[in-house]
Amino acid sequence: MRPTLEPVIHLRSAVALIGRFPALAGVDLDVESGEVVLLRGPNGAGKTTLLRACAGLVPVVSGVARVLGSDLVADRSAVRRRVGLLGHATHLYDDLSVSENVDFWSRASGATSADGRAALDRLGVASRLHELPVRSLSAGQRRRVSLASVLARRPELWLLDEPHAGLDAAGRDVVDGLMAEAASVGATVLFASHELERAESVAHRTVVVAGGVIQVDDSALEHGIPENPSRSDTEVSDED
Amino acid sequence: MRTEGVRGVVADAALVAGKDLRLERRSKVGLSQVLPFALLVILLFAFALDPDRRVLGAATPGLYWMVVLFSAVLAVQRSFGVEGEDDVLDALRLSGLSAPGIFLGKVAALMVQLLALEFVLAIAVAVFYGTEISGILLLAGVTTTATVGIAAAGGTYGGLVARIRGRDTLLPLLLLPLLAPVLISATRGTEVALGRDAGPGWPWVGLLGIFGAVYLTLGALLFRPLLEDA
Amino acid sequence: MTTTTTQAASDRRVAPTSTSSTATRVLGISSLVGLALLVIFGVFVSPPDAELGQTIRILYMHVPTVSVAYLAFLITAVGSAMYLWKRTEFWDLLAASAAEIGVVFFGLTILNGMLWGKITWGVFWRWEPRLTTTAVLLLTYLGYLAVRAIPADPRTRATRSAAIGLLAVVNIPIVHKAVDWWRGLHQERTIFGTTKPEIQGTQAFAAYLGLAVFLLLFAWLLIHRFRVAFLAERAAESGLGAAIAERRQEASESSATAVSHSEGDR
Amino acid sequence: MSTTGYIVVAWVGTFLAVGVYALWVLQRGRALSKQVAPEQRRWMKSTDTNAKDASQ
Repeated sequence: MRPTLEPVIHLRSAVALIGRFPALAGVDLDVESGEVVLLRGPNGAGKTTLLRACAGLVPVVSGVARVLGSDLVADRSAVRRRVGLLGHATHLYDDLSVSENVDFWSRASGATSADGRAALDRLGVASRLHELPVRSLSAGQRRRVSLASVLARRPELWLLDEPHAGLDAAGRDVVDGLMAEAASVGATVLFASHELERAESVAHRTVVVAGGVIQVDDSALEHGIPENPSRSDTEVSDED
Repeated sequence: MRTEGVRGVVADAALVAGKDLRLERRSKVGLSQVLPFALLVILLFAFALDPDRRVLGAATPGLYWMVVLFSAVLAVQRSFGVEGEDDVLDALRLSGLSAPGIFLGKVAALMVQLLALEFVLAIAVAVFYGTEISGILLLAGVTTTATVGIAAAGGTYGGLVARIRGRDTLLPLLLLPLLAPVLISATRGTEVALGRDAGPGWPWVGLLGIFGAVYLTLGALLFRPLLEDA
Repeated sequence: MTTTTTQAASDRRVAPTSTSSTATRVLGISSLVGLALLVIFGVFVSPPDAELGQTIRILYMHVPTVSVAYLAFLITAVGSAMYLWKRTEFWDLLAASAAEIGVVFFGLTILNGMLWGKITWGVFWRWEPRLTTTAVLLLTYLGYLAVRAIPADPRTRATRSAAIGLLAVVNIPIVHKAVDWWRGLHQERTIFGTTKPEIQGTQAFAAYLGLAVFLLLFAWLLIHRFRVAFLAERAAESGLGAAIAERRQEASESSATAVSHSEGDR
Repeated sequence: MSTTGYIVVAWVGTFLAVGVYALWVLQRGRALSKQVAPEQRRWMKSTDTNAKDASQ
């Protein structure tokens, strides 16, 4: 069913520096294909850096770091096309219109303008907004447009940094739906969030990050989240 | 899914150039800020140098190209300032666009804007400084090759300083000394074209061409590490 | 000056407390001896030149400084290219060390050129090809040092510097050609034009001695400057181990808050 | 200022500048040596550190 049994994300004592500060101070993490994993932890714990490192944007200076089968320490740009990152910033050109932005980012990643348009509709961005310059949009709308650009590239690995932030209730439902849908088609989701009750309902597994290391990985211990049919909550089982 | 190799780079460049030019059409920074700035400096030179006597006329080619260089610095700052905001640089690194493609796209967009500015400026200089334009072919040769060099060197340094906080003041310090030979060659070439200097004009175009070719190639090669780590 | 014990270089040597070593001491002493010889020959022993008169003595300063500067920038270019290829710290530090020394010697080249100009033309500055070229190139490399001074992590700073190192060196022949055509057409006595091949005897000795001594001096400076750059990296980096430990410590402190599911960690 | 005057300025200026620069380099070296752990002070001994940097 899945080509390789190798986990989508495989980190062993990974260290990543922001300038000279060890934002990641030895991270051990495995994420299987099709999993939706929640990253929890205080501000400055290293969640954002962990997501950016998995996207190959931050060099991992020591330890093992393999994402989607390619070694990040050796060449961290190979993985980028197969990854979708939503950061705090929305990566949009203020003076261009919504459709022009999504169209540019879709075609830049090899998708078509139609994919972009479909992604915008999926994110519930009203078509009357499509021709407005992005700078006239509200923060929530901007995040939806940014998410649409990520959706349009159909990434194999979704890396979302607080996807719910700034969205209204409807928007958050759309995001939850997106994550579940991505997992169902075999993509993998790693997202950081502080909306705990909502996030834990979607996530198959929760990982607590603190001080640049993984402090609690509940796949290793019992956790009260509802039994997820496709995934047993025992030790990190290697049979699937 | 994505075309690789040279066709991929050209396709990427076209996409990026299209985006940049659409950005310019939308924001009109070039039209509403850079061009008026250029015309303003042309006037200031006239105030500084007494317009009646020969001095202004003799210095026209040099003044013209000085204004082009300053305007180019503003155009490069605008072109890469746009990429610096909202972490767009990260999205560029994550996109499938090849670094040389992005570079050549930025340079192409810069060239289009610079050529337009140079054309309007030439008319302004003809009107304000009363210079009669002659040697059109040589003039076109000088202007085109000079613009290639300015845009290529500008694009390279634009990418280099994109993430640096003090980039607006750093860019002129890095770019203008590098463009010294362009200023010399373009000015001398223009003087020959306007019939003010008997010497040969085309060797200057040759030197400008070499400068342009060197910095287009070097910029394309350097843009990947610059986008990655600069 | 240094407390390094000078017995055979066994590995139990006391850790050096400065950037000097036996090698640099040999180089340093021979440079000093050479410089002394240069003063004797260049200023006193060698006769004034038939055509240039006394100004040939400035030439003994000008030629070595400009040669060292260009050699330094060549090393910077090679270091930059190698860094972009190999991505190892060695090449980056070598390029940066050579660039700083190059700028110092370029400055001296301009000083000597201006003094020579004052004697020959009566003015400190003339748009003479060599002087003009040197000034333009000096500005380009000041840009290199300016970017190098911007605080950034080593990899970013090295990549930016490497790019400028290459962009600047490629410009050297172009600037030379442009300035030559621009100012070199009407033949005026340029400082380079005066290195007449037929100087011989003590003059030739002084000229070549000057070059050799300055190259020795350059090697000595480069080794020391490289070690300074290397030490600076180690000093900045020495905190990494401690920083990681401290970072992990931060984790255990906050473990209490994580387990208690406190909502207040926004 | 006579010709010899300028020549003296050239020589003294060049030697002085190189001397001051050399002393500045040595001084920086001595100051930095104090901040770095003894075993890390020399390039030869720490070739492994630059192997670590050999990543892409």
